[in-house]
Amino acid sequence: MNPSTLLIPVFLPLAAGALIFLLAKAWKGSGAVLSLAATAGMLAVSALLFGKEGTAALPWAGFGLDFVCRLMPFNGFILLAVSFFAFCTALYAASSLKGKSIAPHFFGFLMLSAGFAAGAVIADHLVLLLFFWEGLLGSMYGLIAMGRKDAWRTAIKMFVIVGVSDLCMMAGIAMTGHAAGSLVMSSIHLPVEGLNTLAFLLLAIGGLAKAGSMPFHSWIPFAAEDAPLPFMAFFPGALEKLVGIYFLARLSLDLYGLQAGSWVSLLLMTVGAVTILLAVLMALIQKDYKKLLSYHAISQVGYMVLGIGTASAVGVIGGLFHMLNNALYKSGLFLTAGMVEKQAGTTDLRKLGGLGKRMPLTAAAFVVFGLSISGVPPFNGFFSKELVYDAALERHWVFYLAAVLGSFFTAASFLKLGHAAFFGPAKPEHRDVREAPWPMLLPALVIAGLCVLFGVYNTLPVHRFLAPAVGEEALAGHHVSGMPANWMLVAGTLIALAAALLNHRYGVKRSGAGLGAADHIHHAPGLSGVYDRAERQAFDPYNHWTAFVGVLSRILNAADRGVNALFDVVSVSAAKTLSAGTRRLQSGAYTAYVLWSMAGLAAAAWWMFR
Amino acid sequence: MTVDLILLGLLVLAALWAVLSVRLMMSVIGLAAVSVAVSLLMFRLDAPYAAMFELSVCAGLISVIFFVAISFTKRLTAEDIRTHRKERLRKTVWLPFLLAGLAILLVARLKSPGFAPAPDPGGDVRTLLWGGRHLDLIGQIVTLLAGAFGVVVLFKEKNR
Amino acid sequence: MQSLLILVPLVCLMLFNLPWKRGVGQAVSFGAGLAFLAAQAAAALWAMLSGGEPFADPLAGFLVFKTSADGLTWVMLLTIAVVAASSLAVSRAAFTDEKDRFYFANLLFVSVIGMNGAALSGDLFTLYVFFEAASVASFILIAFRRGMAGLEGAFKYLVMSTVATVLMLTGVGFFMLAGAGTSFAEVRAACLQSAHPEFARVGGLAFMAGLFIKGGMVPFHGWLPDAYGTAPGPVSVLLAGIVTKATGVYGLIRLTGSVLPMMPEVQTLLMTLGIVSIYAGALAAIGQSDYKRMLAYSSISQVGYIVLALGCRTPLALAGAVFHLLNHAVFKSLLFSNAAAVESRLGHNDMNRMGGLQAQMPWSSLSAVIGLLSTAGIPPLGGFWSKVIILLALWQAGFHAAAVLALAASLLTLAYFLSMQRRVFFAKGTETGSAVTEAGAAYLWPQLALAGLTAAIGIGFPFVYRFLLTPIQQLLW
Amino acid sequence: MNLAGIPFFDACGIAGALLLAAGLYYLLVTSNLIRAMIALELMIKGVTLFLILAGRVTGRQDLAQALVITLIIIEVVIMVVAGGLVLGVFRNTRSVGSRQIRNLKG
Repeated sequence: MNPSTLLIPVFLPLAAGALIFLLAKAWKGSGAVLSLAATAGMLAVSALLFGKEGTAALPWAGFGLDFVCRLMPFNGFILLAVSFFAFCTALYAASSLKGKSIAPHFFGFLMLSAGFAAGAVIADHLVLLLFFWEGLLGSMYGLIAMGRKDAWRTAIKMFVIVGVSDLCMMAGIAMTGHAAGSLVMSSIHLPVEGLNTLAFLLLAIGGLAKAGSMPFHSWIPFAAEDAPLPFMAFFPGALEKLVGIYFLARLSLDLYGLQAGSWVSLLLMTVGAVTILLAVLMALIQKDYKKLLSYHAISQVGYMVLGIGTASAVGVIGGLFHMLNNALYKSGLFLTAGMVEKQAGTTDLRKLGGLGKRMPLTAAAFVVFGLSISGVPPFNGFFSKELVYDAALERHWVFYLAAVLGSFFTAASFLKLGHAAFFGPAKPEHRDVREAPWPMLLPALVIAGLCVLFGVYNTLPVHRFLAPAVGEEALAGHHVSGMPANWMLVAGTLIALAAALLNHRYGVKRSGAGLGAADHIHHAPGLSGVYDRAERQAFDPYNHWTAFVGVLSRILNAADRGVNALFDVVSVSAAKTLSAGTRRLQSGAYTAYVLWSMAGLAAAAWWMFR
Repeated sequence: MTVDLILLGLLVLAALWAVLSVRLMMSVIGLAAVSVAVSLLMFRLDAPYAAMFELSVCAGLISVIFFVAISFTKRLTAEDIRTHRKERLRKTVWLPFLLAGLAILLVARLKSPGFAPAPDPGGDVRTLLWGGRHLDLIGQIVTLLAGAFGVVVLFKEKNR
Repeated sequence: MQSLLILVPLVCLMLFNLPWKRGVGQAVSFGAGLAFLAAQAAAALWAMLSGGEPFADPLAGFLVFKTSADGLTWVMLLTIAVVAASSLAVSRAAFTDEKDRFYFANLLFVSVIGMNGAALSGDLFTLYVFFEAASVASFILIAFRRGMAGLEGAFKYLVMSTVATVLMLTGVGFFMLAGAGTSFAEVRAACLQSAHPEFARVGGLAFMAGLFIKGGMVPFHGWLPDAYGTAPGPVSVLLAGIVTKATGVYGLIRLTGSVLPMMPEVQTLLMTLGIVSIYAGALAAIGQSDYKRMLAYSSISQVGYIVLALGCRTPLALAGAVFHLLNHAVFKSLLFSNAAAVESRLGHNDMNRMGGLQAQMPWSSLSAVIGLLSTAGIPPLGGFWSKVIILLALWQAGFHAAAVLALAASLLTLAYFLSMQRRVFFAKGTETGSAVTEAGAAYLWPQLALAGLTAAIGIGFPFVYRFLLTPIQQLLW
Repeated sequence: MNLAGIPFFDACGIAGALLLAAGLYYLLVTSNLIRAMIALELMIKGVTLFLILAGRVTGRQDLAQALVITLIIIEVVIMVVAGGLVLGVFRNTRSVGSRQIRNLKG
């Protein structure tokens, strides 16, 4: 392999993006065509590169900042996945955004995002990584902001949250570079101890925020309403998780050696467990298709963080496998949401119902995805979750319990969602609803097929993609594919699933409709108040922070006004006086200029020969 | 030696003549006298070629340039004489002489080297100028060309 | 090849002035001028990238040219070619009379020969000779229109420049007394080992003082605003962009970088002058109401950075100084082209009578913004990198106070430029909604090309660093 | 080669310095542009003498003469150009006073 081939997946989409922006006016369809071509090329090259290793370096900013990219087993399959989802997004957007005015810019930013994401995955220099990281932030801002009318608010929210975390990451990079004496990632291997712990945590914040874990999640549900659908389908579900979790895993396995049982590991696991539970509880009560999915997009990160946080080979593989699976079924789920929105005109669950008969293929795909995300055997979600359970139980039963509870609520919420949208009595206004068009349906079906494939034949992804990434020796003979060896785990899962089913039946019977299946939890004594406040975003750290900043800025503003007056009066008048003084010296007579020069010469002579 | 003494005295006198004379024409003649004195001093300092150039070009050509310039502005002479009479004793009079004094003191303080007359010069100016300093010659040619353009551009009547 | 850079334009110059038919000489001079400058830029780039000249000197056996070229020379030659080409392009529109254009092209050639010769010479006296060629051409060019303002600027420049040459020649005389000839190598040797080291010091000071005047350092700068401000548009592009840099500042870089030995007094002197120039220039610029005069003061301020870096005297600082010279040439000729465009449309330079040109002259406004951002050192434009290198070098060498002062002056730079942009283009003013039109292509193309260049230098900084600045760092001895 | 106790070469140097000083003085006091040109000439004369002297005492007459010849040529060109400028001022204002060129300030 020619090492510079490695740069193609980065520069091809970036070039396509630049071209799209240039051509947007002249050639309306350029976006879709160029994006498809570029992502197809990217996919082909990534597939060719898969399994290979190599380094490509370009001279860059000088001062030792080189453009170093490195392909290794760890990021090869992530690059492949990024390319695959970029391709799917382009394919899907080509159909769903056809003729819309935002299309050219969407494709432009999409290509930039794809390039930046690919760059972030293969970068082998922390500063380069940061460069792509920030680039991705910028292009995501563009993608969100072009949505609905008020989408810029969400975009700013995202920008602030992720941007602040990127600042943390920047500090982390500086500290890491100082500790390791190098910024080249493949030469950094540090233990998590002393000050390094802080650096590790700062870097981890960058990864967690990109992946959308709590407490950096709060923009995602709003994006679900505001951002264009193809963005929602692939970014929070797939691309961002791929990049963020990849970095987190790389960080804790490769850059730093995270010790199992250390407090940092426990912290990560706690973040994971809390994310799983809180987000899924919020998902349970949502009355909107897309918003419900968006909370799941947060909740599922919890499993990945939990898996990686265990710092055991099984857990990390479980986390990464779950990331892959989640990318598949979560984007699939958003695709079904998109199809429902397009065909039925709304995603409000209160207005939906009985679509299963009108859109049987969509419904079938939804069922597959629902089963996958709930972790029903033999779908893919089951296997990755089992690995995470296994690793979590090895650390402490609390984490296992949280994960299983999460599983229970996930299943419950999807039962509710499916029941409300696709089953039950059909609404009269949906009489003319048809099955979604093929270009939209096809990606969903392909992804559904992959879900089944990765479930039934889970040895394929685990042995082909994940084991080489972690390294065979780290596994030390662990059995990581197929049905779990520990039947207790399977039993636990099955009990949780059965409980979810029973709970659903109870809820339906109690409220009389699929939509109300979770009402008894929603309005349970003690919980309902909490839920109300959560709905009012009382727990959103972003809101607290902005409120705090608001107060702070008001105080500073008051102080500033005084200082400002000082500056306005003193500095401006000082500058004016000085300026007038220097100008007065310029009297217009050349004799004066000669005199000045001679005086300068005399002073210089005195200085040199004093 | 007497000749040198006379020459130096002549030089200083001519300079004073150029600076202090109230008539512009006399100033120019003083300048020409300075040139002649410098030229003769150059002969005494074993620099005959430079001396010849100085004599022909500076004492000759440049004086002509000044005469031409003065003839253009002839009718201003009376006014100029009046002002120059006043100006000769401006407040800044001391400054150049202070600087000159400083320079002389400086050179003296740098322990006057008491140069002995150097041995007979090894090289010939013609060999050096035509053999070693081609680049200077090119520079001269270019400067002369620039001067020619200057004449063309600046001496033209302004077209209104 | 080096001698051709002097001889080819000289021969061209003579050919132009053969008795051609009316109009032919003018067309030929313009075309040949651009062609030669393009060739010069290409040769300089070639030399930088490959580390050697494109071809050997065909006249090597015929003429005894003691030319010498190193990394600094190539940067200068490239800069000269870029700025002179822009000036030539602007002149096509700025001078309406055919004969004026012809004489302008000729004098520009004289000036280019002068600057090329200076860049290629390895001898202090030859340096002086070529400086004079370029300066004489500038005197004539400033007074080109024979208006009172131009004559005033030109005469002041002439007086100060002559005082400067007297100082420089005094310096040469003292170097000779110290036992040296006039070539760089001999002077360097004499500075290090001489029976009379004091003479070498006096000579160094006198020569430097001459260069201070030519380069326009405060307080030696009196002539500069008048000369820049009154010259016709294309002439101020040439003058501000390169002539005073190739004469004064280049000489200083040579002298302090590779001729004079390390002297702490000289270092302090240069740094003091640098800081004083930066601040005095910027402060004077703030109070200006004449567009070109403000740019002239800004030039003083920017040259201050170069001299400040020279005073630091580390390899990195030297590279920063040369790089800033290049950048300054690019963005200052951009801004002066802009001023020429505005002047050509409004007929005056008074910023108080401008305002609101944004709508009528959007491209000029854009190029002015790029120029001023680059001057103020905003990334990713070229000016940012050179300032960063200078500040970095100062900091590394331990001159923390100087670095902080230089950085703080960027605020002043931004202040006067933003006020300029507001008064000329953005704010509502006399010209809001007037019938003024965008400047013609001959004004716009050089501006946009220079804007592109300063952006390209900034973005392609790694390559610039590698091919342009690394060789220069080795020049310091 | 003594001159009333002062070595001849030193005396020549002092004479050169005096010429420089006289030129500078004249340049500073006069308000006539033609006189300013004469002042510049005087300064250049001083430095010419100094260069020849420096060549003489170090035995490099050839070099000094080569320099001075070039210098003289350039001096003429400068004076011609200066004359052209003064002529321009005269044509514009009917005067050659330096007050005419004090309009650019600040």
